[in-house]
Amino acid sequence: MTHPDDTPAEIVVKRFLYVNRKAPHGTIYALEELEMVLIAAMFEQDVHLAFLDDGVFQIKKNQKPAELALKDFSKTYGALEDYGVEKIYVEKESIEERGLTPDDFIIPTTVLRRDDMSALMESMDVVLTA
Amino acid sequence: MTHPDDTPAEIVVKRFLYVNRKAPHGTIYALEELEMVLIAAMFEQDVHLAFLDDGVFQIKKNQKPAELALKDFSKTYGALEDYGVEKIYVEKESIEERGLTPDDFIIPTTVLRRDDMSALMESMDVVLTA
Amino acid sequence: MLHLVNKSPFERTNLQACLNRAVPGSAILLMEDAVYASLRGTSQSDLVAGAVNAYDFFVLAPDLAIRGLDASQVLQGVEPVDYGGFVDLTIDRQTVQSWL
Amino acid sequence: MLHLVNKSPFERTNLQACLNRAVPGSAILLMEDAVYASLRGTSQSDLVAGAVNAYDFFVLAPDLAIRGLDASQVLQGVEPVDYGGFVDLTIDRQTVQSWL
Amino acid sequence: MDYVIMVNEGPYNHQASDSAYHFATHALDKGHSIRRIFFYYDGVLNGTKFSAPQSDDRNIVKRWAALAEDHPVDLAICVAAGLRRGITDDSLADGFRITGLGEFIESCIDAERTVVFGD
Amino acid sequence: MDYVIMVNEGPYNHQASDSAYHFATHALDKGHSIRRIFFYYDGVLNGTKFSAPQSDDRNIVKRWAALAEDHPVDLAICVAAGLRRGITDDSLADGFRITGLGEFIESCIDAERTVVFGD
Repeated sequence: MTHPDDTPAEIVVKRFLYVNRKAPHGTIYALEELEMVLIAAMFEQDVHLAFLDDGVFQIKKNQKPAELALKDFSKTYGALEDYGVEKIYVEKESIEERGLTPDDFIIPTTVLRRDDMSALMESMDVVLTA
Repeated sequence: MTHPDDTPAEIVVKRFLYVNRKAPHGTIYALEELEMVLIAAMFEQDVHLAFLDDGVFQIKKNQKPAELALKDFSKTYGALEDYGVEKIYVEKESIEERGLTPDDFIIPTTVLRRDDMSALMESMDVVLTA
Repeated sequence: MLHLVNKSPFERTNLQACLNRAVPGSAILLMEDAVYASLRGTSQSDLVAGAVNAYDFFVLAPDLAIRGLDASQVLQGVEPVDYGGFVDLTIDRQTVQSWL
Repeated sequence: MLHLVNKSPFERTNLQACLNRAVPGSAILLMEDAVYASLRGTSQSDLVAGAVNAYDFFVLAPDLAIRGLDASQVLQGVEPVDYGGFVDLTIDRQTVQSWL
Repeated sequence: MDYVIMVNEGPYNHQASDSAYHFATHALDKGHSIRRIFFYYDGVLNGTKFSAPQSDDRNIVKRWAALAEDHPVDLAICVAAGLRRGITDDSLADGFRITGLGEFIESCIDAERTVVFGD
Repeated sequence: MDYVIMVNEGPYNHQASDSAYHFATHALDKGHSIRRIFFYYDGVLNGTKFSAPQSDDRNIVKRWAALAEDHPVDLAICVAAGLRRGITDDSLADGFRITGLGEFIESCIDAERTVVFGD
């Protein structure tokens, strides 16, 4: 007979990638994907966030959603670090195409060239997109 | 005092354009726009239908939506004539870009060059799009 | 005619579809995610920049603000309007066509 | 990796977004409105035709059929599969990424 | 000026319903009238009485109802689109009314301007 | 093989929910298991009990429920996304269950494959 304290269940740690490709506010996907990531952070998993294509607009500074009575969730990205989500990547080509630089973002990010973004995606166990 | 029979209420006849730009089946817009046009046909109005961009796929022959248990509405386009809707236009450039010809369509249509489609749109009183 | 365009030019072809058909002199209002098409210095700026002489371009200012953008970043020839200006455009230009 | 693409290449940039990142050798399944990208003789045919050597392309045959299309119209190098084949691809290729 | 407004998308999921609301309030503020706001396609979901958004968010359903209380605006949900999506008398929020597409076409004939908000 | 399936769009409006259904039935026919189908974003609308499509159309809500009756598949609706859109215990169709995102993440950890259907 096994002793539960001595033989803890094996913890599966998977590499999760949350892909953000859509602009905020025009649709709800950015907001609800962020809500999903905050929950996901509570599990002992290897969480990665990628912002590419129009998704890079999600973390643009100075968003003022209150001007149209919209929910202000852009500040919540700043809480990701407190939740232990620190692997946050933006794609260099996506931000350049949109005239942005990393200084435009409300959170610190790791800038990846497109090839490295490809490699990151390829290394994942679970990829969730909205 | 006026006699109703002698002075019928002035009937307003507006030029309505129903614009179909979306492919069928992937989303419901084509189906529900068609349902709207069938109702609109019952009013004494000047009804026009335009198929452009991916909307030209709506009237492609040989659709078999039953293969995925989807509602088969492509036959309903054939009923438009019975409802008195005869001003049906497709854009030449849109069908050429998609490798189609008027023979691919389940209903007779008037093929307009892009410039003429522009002029048609510009001449409308009400434009409804889905 | 007032044309309404509400999709990002990076993601969808709606703005190009509108430009392909809008008669010169028409008004085009960029709103919702289409405000990104009004920005200077992007890979899609030429879409609007190449058409400002043919059309009267407007951008919905509150839709810029909620996205962290402002009028100073907008291409020359694109006029920011608020919702009151949007309403006025529907009156001046008579028919409204939405490029959904 | 199995990449799922479900948007028309005439309307949205999803397929290009996928091609920009998919590692050579990946499988790409064209489904729903993305089956239009598998057709020969359209203005968007080059997207897939130019990539058939780098990727294993598949198209969901029932999604062709409901749209009035069939395998004879599909570009060389694109393999039609049914839903059973789709399921098998998710097993063979391990991780699935949807380009929504 | 007398308007009819068409809303083609559900609340929250797309900005279309917000844009239509802000357009409507500004038109009314300028002294214009809106004879009808017609909800079609997923737009019918604007009329569900069960929506309960988070406390720091706008309540889109109640906001429409309040607009129709303050102004003579008819909030009309398409019956056919609503049946598909579960918007029926059993789920309809106060302030909304279920009706047919014919009433929408009528209002396009009668109104001076038709404006469509969608995806 | 053991799957979790995510459905991000409402029924009828997008094909996503149909595609997910056909994928699920074919996976089950091949002897695979599906531990959970999680409905998020507008996907929660797949679980409304008030949907009443036309008689010549498929009934997407009932079709999901029948699938879960014939197989051990958990039809899970996200509580937060549901509240926004009016999918609550008062509108929930038989066969569905309301739960949190945590259970979805758990099933992604436990299942061998995760497949997302959306717009």
